[in-house]
Amino acid sequence: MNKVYKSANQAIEGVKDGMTLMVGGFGLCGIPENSIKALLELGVKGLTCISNNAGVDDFGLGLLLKNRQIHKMISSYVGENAEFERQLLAGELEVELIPQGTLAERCRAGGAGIPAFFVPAGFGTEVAEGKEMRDFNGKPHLLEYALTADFAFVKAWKGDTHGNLVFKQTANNFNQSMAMAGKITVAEVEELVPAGTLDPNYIHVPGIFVQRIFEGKGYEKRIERVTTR
Amino acid sequence: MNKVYKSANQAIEGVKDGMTLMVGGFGLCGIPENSIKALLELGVKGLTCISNNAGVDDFGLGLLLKNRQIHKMISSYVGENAEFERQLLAGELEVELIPQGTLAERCRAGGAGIPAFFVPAGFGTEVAEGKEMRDFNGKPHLLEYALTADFAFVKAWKGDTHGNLVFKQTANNFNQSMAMAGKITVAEVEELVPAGTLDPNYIHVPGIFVQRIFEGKGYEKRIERVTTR
Amino acid sequence: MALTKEQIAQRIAQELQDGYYVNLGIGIPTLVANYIPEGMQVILQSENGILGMGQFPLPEEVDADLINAGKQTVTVNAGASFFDSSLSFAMIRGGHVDLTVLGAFEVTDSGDIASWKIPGKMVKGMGGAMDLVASARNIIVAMQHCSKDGESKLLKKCTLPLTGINCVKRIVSDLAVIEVTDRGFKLLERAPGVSTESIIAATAAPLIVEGEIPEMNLPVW
Amino acid sequence: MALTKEQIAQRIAQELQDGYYVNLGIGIPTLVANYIPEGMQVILQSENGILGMGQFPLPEEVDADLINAGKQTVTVNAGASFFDSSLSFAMIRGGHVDLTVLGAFEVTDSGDIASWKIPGKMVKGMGGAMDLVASARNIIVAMQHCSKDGESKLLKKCTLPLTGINCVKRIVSDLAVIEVTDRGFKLLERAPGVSTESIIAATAAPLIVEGEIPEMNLPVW
Repeated sequence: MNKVYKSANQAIEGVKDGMTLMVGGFGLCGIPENSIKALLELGVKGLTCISNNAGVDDFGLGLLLKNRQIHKMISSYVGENAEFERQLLAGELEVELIPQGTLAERCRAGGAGIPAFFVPAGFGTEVAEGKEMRDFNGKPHLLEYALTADFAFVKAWKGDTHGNLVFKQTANNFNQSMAMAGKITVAEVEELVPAGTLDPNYIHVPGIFVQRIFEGKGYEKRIERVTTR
Repeated sequence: MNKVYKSANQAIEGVKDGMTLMVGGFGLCGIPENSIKALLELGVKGLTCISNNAGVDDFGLGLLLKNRQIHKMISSYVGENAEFERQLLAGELEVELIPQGTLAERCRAGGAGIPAFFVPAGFGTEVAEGKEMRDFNGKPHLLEYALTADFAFVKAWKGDTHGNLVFKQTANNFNQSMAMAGKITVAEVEELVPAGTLDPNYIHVPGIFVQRIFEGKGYEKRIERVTTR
Repeated sequence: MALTKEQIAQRIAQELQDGYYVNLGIGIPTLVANYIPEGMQVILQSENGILGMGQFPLPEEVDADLINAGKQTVTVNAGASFFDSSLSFAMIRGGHVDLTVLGAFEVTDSGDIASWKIPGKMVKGMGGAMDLVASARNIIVAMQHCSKDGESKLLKKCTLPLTGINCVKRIVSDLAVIEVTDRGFKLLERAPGVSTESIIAATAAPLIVEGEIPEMNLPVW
Repeated sequence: MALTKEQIAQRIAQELQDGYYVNLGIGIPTLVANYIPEGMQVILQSENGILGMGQFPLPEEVDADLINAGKQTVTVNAGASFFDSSLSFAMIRGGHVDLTVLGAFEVTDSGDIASWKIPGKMVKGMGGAMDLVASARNIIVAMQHCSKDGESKLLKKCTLPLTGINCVKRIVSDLAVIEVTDRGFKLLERAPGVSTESIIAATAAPLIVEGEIPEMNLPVW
């Protein structure tokens, strides 16, 4: 068993035009910086990206947007990225906006073999259009379907050679549920350690969900809104 | 805010005849020993207990079964408890048997505000009787409903005064998903520590799900099948 | 006089209770954290994965891996926990959060809210707002009563795409505290010095006014 | 000669591949862990919440908080992880487990399996078996070909309550290795010294026999 890859370029091997990718992170926090840059270099086009946001104009998924590699975004939030909003309003980019919790749960469901489930979010709004509705306990709910991806790109703080992942603080966000939902899940980590180093009681993503892992380099970890007291 | 109770007897206050209780644990591993004993002393009857197993004849939930406090069990596995099997076969106890993964997910769903979801487990078996069926990706699935409880009794290794819980090894099992699903969740812990002691990155059950917590006493931690090499 | 943003936040803080788990949206709602009454323990949830969010960091404490749902750097208090997005929204959807405070473009007298999109002009996305409004046990909207052009934002029917329906329980604006009842908007309190008549005039939907309407009780500052 | 339980486990171990995640049921399947080929890394999942299950503990290592799905005390290997039941079955239901090995009372030539209940006599409960058989990518049943009374357990139709349908891919019994094909049972291998005729006789459902059937290749021991 060898899940360890030497570089992002090797780890993303197999990504092709038109594929569906999940990309972890919330804003610029916990995004797979190395994998995104490798995708930029690879130049694959026509991608459908499932990611809560699309980075900012010049960082994160914003780089792929700018380079017109993305055909469709499935996200919950556009704000903070002027290019994203511009492409959306100009109709140059297909965008499916999904409530944030529904998005996270649809990813988890994709990994957990649950093809569909009911949630209340979005009832009565345009999100409900065309969706099956049903009342539970007198409250209307929408049927939402699982999401999966050809590749899921996630970023963790530490990972081991078995693919076990540990996140730091709020850098987990969507990485955990997306790691579960990739047909091939590629994890990049700040520190790659030998199996047996991480405490088995505190693994956020067990290795069974991770097919490839590599130690990333040169993390910028940009902050969108430095706020101090 | 005070979630800390001094004893099991105080922490179970409000449990009444005919209520539905969730009880964590797998076999005798990770069961809320103190709460079960307090329920035995309280003598409440006609309970519906949602628990993967029912302990053994003379320990765990088996104590409440023997004392005829349980009207109905919702479980996945009866084995290892002769009294459970006897009451079931004699028709003295109402029993709903549910696939283990469906049981865990129904508890999580109860806590997560997901009223129903589709799973493949049980299709074509007596578990499917009377259930709604639907094909996804050419495969038949059953619609399963969320479970909640008036009280959920769980047991953790460590807990803090905010109700944050940490489990040890396989003593987690059903405790995590059941903690999410109780209207009132009572957690007993081997060690109760001040808020701020546990690492916030490695909390298994965030305190928002726990209404009452106490430090248990005299844990027996019986082992059903001591097996050595 | 119309309230400042800080005063709106201050008034909303009066709705807090000890032991509450609270989710504060971006903008005015975030300011509510500054006015939690002394000695009261309120635990803030941030939907990107924090329970027990604290104040903003000192410059030397800033950490890229520790941000709130508004993408601002934050800190956490003792007893905090971090978790992934699916568990975060399990808390929200499961009704474990006691109070949600969020902003809005428009609110109706049946509790509908619009807050995420202005067709053709601006799309922010709903983020977690649709999940929050669909499931929160108690929802307070913090908003300006009228737009910059003087148009009322408290309507009979939203003109903008909805975030949720029949969900808003209470509105704290710069002019008033208004409850959303089965019969529509009901005026509870006036901003100090603001007349009932001017609130009625600034509210496009009918406003139930019963008896003498007290002024908000805001500490002098 | 019919295989011993250990030999059945040994034969099943030949189906393992490097890097496989495997769930082993109670009974004979548990024994498969003893025959993982040297140098091959196979990671065992136990549905009560372990990935990377190791061997049974030394007497001084026994820990009540560390058991397997059969409630036996166990240990874990380097790289293991512990998790709750909902995540454990997310792995199983989501098809992340490469191979599931379990026991059965009865199996049919369309891949149905009965394993959890004998009406009026015995109810063990399905535990995780229904979840496993409904979702596993590859399912091997380890069983005795016939009951103690000599009745075949490989049937056209189960007489006992089902655990799942159309799911079993392969059977390794004390007499034979049989594949469940679209056309029914197909004999792949014979236990050493057991004739094709006696296997046909011990199989209540039709058995496809094509060409010469080789004996299982079991190491002498």
